[in-house]
Amino acid sequence: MNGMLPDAMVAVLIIPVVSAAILALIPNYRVSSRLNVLASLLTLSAALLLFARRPEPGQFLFIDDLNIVFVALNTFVGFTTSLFSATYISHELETGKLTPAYLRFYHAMYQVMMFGMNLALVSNNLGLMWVAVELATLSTVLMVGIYRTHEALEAAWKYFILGSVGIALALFGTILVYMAARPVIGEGLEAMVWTTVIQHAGSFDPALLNVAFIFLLLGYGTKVGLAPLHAWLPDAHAEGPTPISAVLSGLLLNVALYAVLRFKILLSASPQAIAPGPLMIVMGLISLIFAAFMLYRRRDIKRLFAYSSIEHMGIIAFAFGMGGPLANFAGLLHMTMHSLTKSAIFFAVGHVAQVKGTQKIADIRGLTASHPVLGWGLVIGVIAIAGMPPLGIFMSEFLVVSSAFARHPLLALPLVTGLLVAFGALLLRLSGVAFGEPCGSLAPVKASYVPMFAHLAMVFAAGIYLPAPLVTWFQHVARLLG
Amino acid sequence: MIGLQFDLAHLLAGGLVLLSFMMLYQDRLYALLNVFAFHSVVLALSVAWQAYIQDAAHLYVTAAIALLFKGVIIPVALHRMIVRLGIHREIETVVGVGLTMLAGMALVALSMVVMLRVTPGADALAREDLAFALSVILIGLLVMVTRRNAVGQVVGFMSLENGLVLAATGAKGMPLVVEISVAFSVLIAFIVIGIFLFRIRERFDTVDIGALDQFRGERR
Amino acid sequence: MMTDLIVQGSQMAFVLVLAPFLTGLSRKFRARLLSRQGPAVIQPYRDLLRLLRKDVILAHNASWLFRVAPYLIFAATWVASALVPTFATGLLFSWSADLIAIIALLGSARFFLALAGLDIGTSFGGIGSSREMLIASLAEPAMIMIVFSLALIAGSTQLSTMAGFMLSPAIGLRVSLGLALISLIMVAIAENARIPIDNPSTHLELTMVHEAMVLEYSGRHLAMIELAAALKLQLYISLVICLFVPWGIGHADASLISYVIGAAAYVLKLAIAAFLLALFETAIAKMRVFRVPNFLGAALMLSLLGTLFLFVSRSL
Amino acid sequence: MPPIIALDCVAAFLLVAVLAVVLAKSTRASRIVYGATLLISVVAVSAAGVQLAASPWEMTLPLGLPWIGAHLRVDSLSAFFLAVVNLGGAAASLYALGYGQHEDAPGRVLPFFAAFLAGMNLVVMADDAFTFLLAWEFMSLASWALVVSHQDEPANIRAGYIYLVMASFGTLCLLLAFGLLAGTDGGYAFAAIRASHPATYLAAAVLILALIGTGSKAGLMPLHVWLPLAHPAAPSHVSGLMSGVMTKVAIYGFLRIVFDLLGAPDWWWSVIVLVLGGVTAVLGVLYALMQQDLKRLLAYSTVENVGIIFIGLGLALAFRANNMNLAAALALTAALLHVLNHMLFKNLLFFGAGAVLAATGLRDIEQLGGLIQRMPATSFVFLVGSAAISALPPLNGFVSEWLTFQAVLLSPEIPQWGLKLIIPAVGALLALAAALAGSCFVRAFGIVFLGRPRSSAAAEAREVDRFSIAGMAVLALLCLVTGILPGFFIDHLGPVIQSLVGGQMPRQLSVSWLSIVPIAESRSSYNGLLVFVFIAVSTSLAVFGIHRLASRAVRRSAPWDCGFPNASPTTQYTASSFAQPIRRVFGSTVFRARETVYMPSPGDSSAASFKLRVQDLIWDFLYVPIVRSVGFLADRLNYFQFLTIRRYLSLVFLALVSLLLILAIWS
Repeated sequence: MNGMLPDAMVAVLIIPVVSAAILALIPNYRVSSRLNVLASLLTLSAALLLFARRPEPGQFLFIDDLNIVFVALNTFVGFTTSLFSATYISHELETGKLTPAYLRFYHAMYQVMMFGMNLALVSNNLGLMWVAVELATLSTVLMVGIYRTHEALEAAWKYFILGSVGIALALFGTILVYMAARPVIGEGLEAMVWTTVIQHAGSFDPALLNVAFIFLLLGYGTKVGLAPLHAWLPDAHAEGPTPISAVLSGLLLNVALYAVLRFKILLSASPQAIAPGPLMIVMGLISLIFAAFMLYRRRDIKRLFAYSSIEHMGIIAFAFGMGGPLANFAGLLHMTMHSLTKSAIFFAVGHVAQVKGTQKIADIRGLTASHPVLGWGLVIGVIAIAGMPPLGIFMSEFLVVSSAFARHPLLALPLVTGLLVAFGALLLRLSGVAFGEPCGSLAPVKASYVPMFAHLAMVFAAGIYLPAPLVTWFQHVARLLG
Repeated sequence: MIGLQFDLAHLLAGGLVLLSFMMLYQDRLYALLNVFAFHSVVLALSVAWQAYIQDAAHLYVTAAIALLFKGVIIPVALHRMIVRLGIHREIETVVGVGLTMLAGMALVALSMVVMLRVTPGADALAREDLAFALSVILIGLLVMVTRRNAVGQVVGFMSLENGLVLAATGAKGMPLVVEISVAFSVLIAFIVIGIFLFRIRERFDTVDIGALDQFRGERR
Repeated sequence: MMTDLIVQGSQMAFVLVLAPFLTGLSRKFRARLLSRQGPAVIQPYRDLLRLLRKDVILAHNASWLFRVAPYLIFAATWVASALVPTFATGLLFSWSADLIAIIALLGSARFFLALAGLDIGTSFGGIGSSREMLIASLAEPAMIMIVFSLALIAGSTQLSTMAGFMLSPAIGLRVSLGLALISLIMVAIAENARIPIDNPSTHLELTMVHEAMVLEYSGRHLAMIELAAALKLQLYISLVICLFVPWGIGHADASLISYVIGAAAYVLKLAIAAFLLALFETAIAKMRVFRVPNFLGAALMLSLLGTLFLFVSRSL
Repeated sequence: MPPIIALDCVAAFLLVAVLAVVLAKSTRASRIVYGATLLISVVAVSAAGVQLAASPWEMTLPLGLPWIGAHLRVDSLSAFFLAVVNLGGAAASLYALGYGQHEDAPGRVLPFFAAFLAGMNLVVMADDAFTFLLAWEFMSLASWALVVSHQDEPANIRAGYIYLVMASFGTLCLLLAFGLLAGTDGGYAFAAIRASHPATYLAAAVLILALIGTGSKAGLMPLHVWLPLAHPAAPSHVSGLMSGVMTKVAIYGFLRIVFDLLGAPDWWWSVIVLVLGGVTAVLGVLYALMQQDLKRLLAYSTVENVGIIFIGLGLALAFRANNMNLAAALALTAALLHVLNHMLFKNLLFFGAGAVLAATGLRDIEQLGGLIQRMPATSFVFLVGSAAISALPPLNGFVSEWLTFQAVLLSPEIPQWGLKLIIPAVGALLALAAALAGSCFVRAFGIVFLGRPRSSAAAEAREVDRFSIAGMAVLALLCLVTGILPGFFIDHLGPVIQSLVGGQMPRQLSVSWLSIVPIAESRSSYNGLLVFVFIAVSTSLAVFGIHRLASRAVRRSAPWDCGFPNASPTTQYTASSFAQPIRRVFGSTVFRARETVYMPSPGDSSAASFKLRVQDLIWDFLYVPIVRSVGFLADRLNYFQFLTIRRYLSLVFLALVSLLLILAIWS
C-alpha cells in the first residue's frame, strides 16, 4: 500500500490507459461494462489517495490544492457515470441503436476520455495540458458520433471542426506564454513547467501575456462553451449517448475551465498585464443571457439542458472573473454543484428518453404521475439547477449575486435578469414534462436510480450543510485564485 | 552572421504571409491547393532554417513532416478527392476578392500592432516571427470563414496550423514542437478522412458544409 | 353611578320614543306643504302597534337569517342612535363607541338588511340590496371624510367632546365646517333613502331601493325595520344637531334642570329639522339611480376638500 | 425553554413531511399527518405566546453558510408571527382532518403541507440573510408543489408556473437587498447588518427592493397577478394558509428588513408605501367584487387586506420618520392587529369556500344559492367571517380598521406637506375599500348561501363533516373574541411595537370597562364588549318583549314579490347583476368592463344574450408586454441555433479579432 502511495498520481493516469487497452479487446459488453465501472472505481480510489499523501511536483505531473479538487470531482462523476452507463447502454443494445462492436469501442473510448481529462488536470506542463485537452476532445468527438445517425454525425462534425480551431488558438496562446517565459526562465522544458512559470510570472512581458490570454481564453473557452464559441455544445449533448452528455456537461467543461483558470492566475500574477477578470465577466454574462433566452425555444430535452450548461458556465465564469474570496468560493462551489446536478439531470433524462422512446419535450408529459420516482427526481434536479433551495446551487448563486450587487451593482442586474429568464424557461418546460395528463409508454424504468439520487443527495446535503474541511479547502483555493 | 540569419528567417516568414495572401484570392480549388502546397514547402524551409540556426536537430523532423505530409501527401489526396467529387472547377468564395484582401490587410496590420507592443526585450527575431505567425493564423481563419466548401476550409485550417508551427519553431528551444506538429498532422488527417468518409457513406451529396449541416440540431 | 345608568337608560328610551314622532312630524309638514290634511303626527305609532299585532307571513324558503335580521337591524340602529348625544353629552356609555364606531354600527345594520333582501331570492330583493350597497359604498367614505374634518377641528372623534368643543368659543366660523355640514346632509339624505335618492312612500319598483329590500317583510318584522328606519333618520338629524347646533345641550354631571332644558331644546331643533326636511323633499324631484353616484361623489369630494382645507389651514 | 420548542416544532414538521412521503399510499395517512401537524402547531402557538414578552432567544446551528452558520433568533416580533403562523396552521390542520378526506391524491398534498408549515416557521425564526432566503424560497417551493397538486388541470399548472416565477423574482429582489445590506465583505448575519448603517441612497434602494420582494409575495399591486391564480388552485385548507398566513410572513419580511435592519427611515419612503397600500386596497376589493369564482374572490380580497396592512405600515413609517413614537406605535399596532385578524377571517372564509366546494363541487357562485338551508353550520360561520372582513362591529375586522383611522387622524402633526396631503386621501381610499368590502361580502354570502339554489348540485348539498366545522367554528369564535376584547391583544403586542418603533400604546387592560383608548379617552375610545352586550341585550329585549306582548304567530306562503312571484330560480338576482351598479360606477375605467346586450327584435325567435368582459389592466399593460418581449428575443436569438458551421466559425473569428482590437486600443 505504502509502496503505491507516491504513485497515486500516476495511477490516476495509468488505470484508464490500461483498462482502455483491455476494454478494446473484450467482446462481451456485460463484462466490459462491469470492467469499466471497476476501472473508474479504481481511478476514483487512486484520486482519493491523493488527499492522503500528495506526491512531489514533477516536471510533467503535479498535484496542488486547485487541481486536486477537480481530479476528485472528475473521477467521482466518472465513476457514477460509468455506473449509469452500465445500466443504460444495455438498453441501447436491445433497441439496436448500438452494436457490440461499437459498444467495445465505446467503453475503450470512455477510459481514453477519462485519461485525457485526468492528464489535463494533473499535468504540470502547459504543452502537456494542451495535448491532453485535445485528446479528451477528440475522444468525445468520436463518442458523440457513435450512433452514426445523420444528426449524430453532423453534431460530431460540428464539434470536431470548432474544437480543432479552438485547439489551434489555445496552442498559439501556449506558445506565446512560452515566449514570455523564455527570456526569464531560459529555454527548454523548464519554461513550460507551471510551478516554475507561476513563480516568475511577475517579470514576464505583459504585452505577450495579454495576447496569450486572449488566445487561451478563446481556445479553451470554446471547450467551456462560452457564447459565442458555444455552437458545438448543444448538438454534441443532444445527439451523443446520454452518459457522454453527462460527462461532457459534468466534466469536460470543468476541465477546460480549469485550464482557463490556470492562465487567469498566471495573468493576475503579473501586475502590468490586462486584468483577466473583465473579459471573463463579459463573456460569462453574454453566455448566461444568451443561453437563458435560447432555453425558451428548445424542443429537445437534452438540448435544453445543454443550453442550461452554457448558462451555468456563464455564471461560473462571471464568478471567477469577479474574483475575491467570496466570488471565487462561490465559483468553485457552483462548479462542483453544477457538475453533480447536471449529470444527475442527464441520468434522469436518459431514463426518460429510454422509457418514452423520444427526446422531444412535447411528447413527454405527466412524468410524476406515470413514473413517480423518476419524475420527482427530475423535478428535484431541475429545481436544483434553477437555483432553488435547499439545494447546493442556491448557496453559490446567493453568494455570487449578493456579492456582485454589493460590488458592481450594474453588473448584477444583467446577471439577475439572466437568472430569472433562465428560471422561467426551465420551469416552463419542467411543468410541461413533469405534470399534466401522462402520455407515452408507462413501462417501468429498468436502469438503476442509484447514481442519480446519489448526486441529488450530495447536492441537497451541500445546500444545507457544507463539511468544514471542504469549506476551508475551498476558501484556501479561492484565496489562491486571487 | 546574425544579420544573415535574421534576414533569411525574416524573408521566409514574410514569404509565408505573402502566400497566405495569395490563398485569399484563389477561387479555384486546384490553385488553392497548389498555393497551399507551396505554403507548406516554404514553411518547411523556414523550419529547417530555424533548426539550423538554433542547431536543434529535432526541428528537422518537423520540417520533414511539413514538407512530406502537408507539402505533398495532403495536397495530392485532396486533389484526387476534388476530382472524384467533381467539384474541381467550382468558384466558391463568399465575399468578393477585393473585400477579402482588404480584410487580410487589416488583419496583418492588427497583428503587427498587437505584436510590436511586445517589449524588445524578447529578441527581434522572435517578435518578427510572432507577428508574421499571428497574421498567417488570422488569415488562415479568414480563409476558413470565406470558403464555402469543406476542402477550402480544410486548406484554411492547415494554413492556420502552418502559422502555429512557424510560431512554435520561432520560439527558441520550445519543447514538444515535434509532438505538437505530429498531433496536428493527425488532426488534419482526421478531418480529411472525415470529409472522405462522409463522401463515401453517400450521406451527403456534396461536401459543402452548408449541406452537411442542413439539419442543424432542431428543425424550425 | 346608579344615576348615570338611569340617565343612560332614559336616553335610550328617549330616542326610541321620539323616533316615530319625528317621522310623523315630517310627514305632517310635508302634507301641509302640499296643502293636504295629512295623517296625524302620531300615525306612525299607530302603524307600528298594528304591525306588531299582525301575524308574520313568511315565504316558504325564508331562512333563519330572514327572521333574525329585523331584530339585529333594530338593535344595531337603536344602540347607535342611543350613543349620539341628544339632551346631554358625556353619558355613562357615550365613550363606548365614537363617531366612527357609530357609523360602522349603522353599517352592520345595513349589512343584514341587504342580506335579508337577498334571502327569499326574488328579483326585487336583489335590486334593493344591490342598489343599497352601491349607495352605502359611496356614502360611507364621504361620512368618514366628514368625521375626519370634524375630528381634526375638535381634536377628537368622541361625540361628547366634539359637541363640547363646538360650544366652546375656540371654534370660529370655518370653511371646512360648512363643507362638512353640506356633505353630511347629503349623506344623511342618501342614507335615509329620502328624496332625491329614494322615495320612502312609493312602491314603484324602478325607483325604490329601501322599500324593495323589505318587500317580503310583514308584521312585527316589518315593524322592527320601520322603527329602525325612523331611528336612523333621527340619528342623523341629532348628529347634525349635536355637531353643528349643540346649543342648550346639557352635560352628564349637570342637574336635572339642565337635562330638561337640553331635552326641550333638542325636541325643538328636531321639529325644525323635520320641517326643513319636508320643505326640501317637496321642493325637488327624485333622481335616476345612476345619477346617485354623482350626487354622492359630490358629497365625497366636498368632504375631502374640507379635510384638505383643514390640513392646509392647520399648517399655516 | 419555549424557543427551543419552536425549533423542535420546525424539525417535527419536517419529520412529518418525510413520514408523509413514506406512508402516502396508506388510507389513514391524512388523518395521521394532519393530526400530527395540529398537535405540533398547538405546541408552537403556546411556545410563541410565552416568548412574546420574554427576552430574545438566539441560537446558531452549524448549517447554511459555512463561515456564518444558520442564525436563529426569536424576539417578540418573530414570536408574534410564530403565533400567527401556527395558529393558522393549527386551524388548517383541524379543518383538514375532515376536508383532507376528499383529496384523491393525498401523496401530492401531505408532505408539502407539513413542509410548508416548517418553511413559514423557519422564515420567521431566521436571523441571517442566507437562512432567511433559504426558508423563504423553501416556503415558496412547498406552496408551489401544493398549488400544482391537482395536476390534471392545466390551469393549475399555469398558475403554479406564474406563481413560482413571481416568487423567485421576489426572492432575487430580496437577495439584492441583502447584498446591499451585507456589503462587500458579506456580513450576512442580521446582527452585523443592524450594526452597519447603510448610506441613505443605499437604504432607499434597499427599501424599494424589499418592497418589491416582499410585496410580490404579499400580493401588493401591481405584483399581485399570481395570487388570484395560485391561491384558488391549491386545496382549500392550503388556500387558507397561503392567503391568511403566507402573505403575513411576507409582511413579516417587510417589517424585519425595513423597521428592524434598515434603521431610521426617510419620510418619503412612507409615501410610496402609503400610495401602494391605498391603491392595492381599493383595486383589490373592486376586482374581488367582479369575480364569479368564490375562491378567487377571496384571493382578491386578500389583496385588499394586504393593502390595508401596508397603509398601516406606511403610517408607522411616516410617524417614525418624524420621531412621533406614540403615533407610530398606534399605526403599527393597527397593522399587526389586522395581520392577526385577517389571518383569522381569511382562513375561516377559505375553509367555508372549501366546505361549499366539498358539498357541491362548485366554485362558481352563479351556480350556487340557498345553501343556508342545507348547510346551516357552515353558513353561520361564513356569515361571521363575512361580517368580520367587512369591518362590522363588534367583530375583529372593525377594531384594526378603527385603529388605522385613529392613526390617520394623527397625521396633521406631521410637518411634511406631501404627507399632509396624501394621508387624508389614503384615509378616503381606506374608507372606500372598507365600504366596498361590505358590498363584496354581501354579494358573496347572499348569492352563495341565500336565495334559491341555482343548480341541482347546490340543491343537493350536504353539511360537511364535524372536523371541518370545528376548524371553522374555532376561527369564528376567535374573530368574536378578538373583536370584543381587543385590549388583551393590543397589550400583548406591546413588546413587539416597543422593539420596532421604540414606543407603545398605553396599557389597555387597565382602562375601565375593558374599552380601548389609543391616546386619550376624551379623544377617542371604543368598547367592543359593551357594543356587543348592548346589541345582544337590546335584541333579546326586543324579541322577548314582542313575542311576549305582541304576536308570535307565523304563516308560511309563497313569496309576495310585488304580486307576481316567479317560480324559476333563474329570475333571482345573479352575482354579476348584483355587482352591475358598482361595475357601472368604477368598472368602465378600472377594468374596462364592457357589457354587450343582444335583444332580438319582436318576432325574432333567437335567444337574447348578455356578454360581460372584464379585463385586468395591470396584466394587460405590464405583464403581457414583458412576456411578449421575452418571446420576441427568444425567437430572434433562436436563429443562432440554425447557423452553418462557417457562420459559427465566423463568430469565433469575430470574437478573436474584436478582442485583439480591444487589446490594440487598450493602454
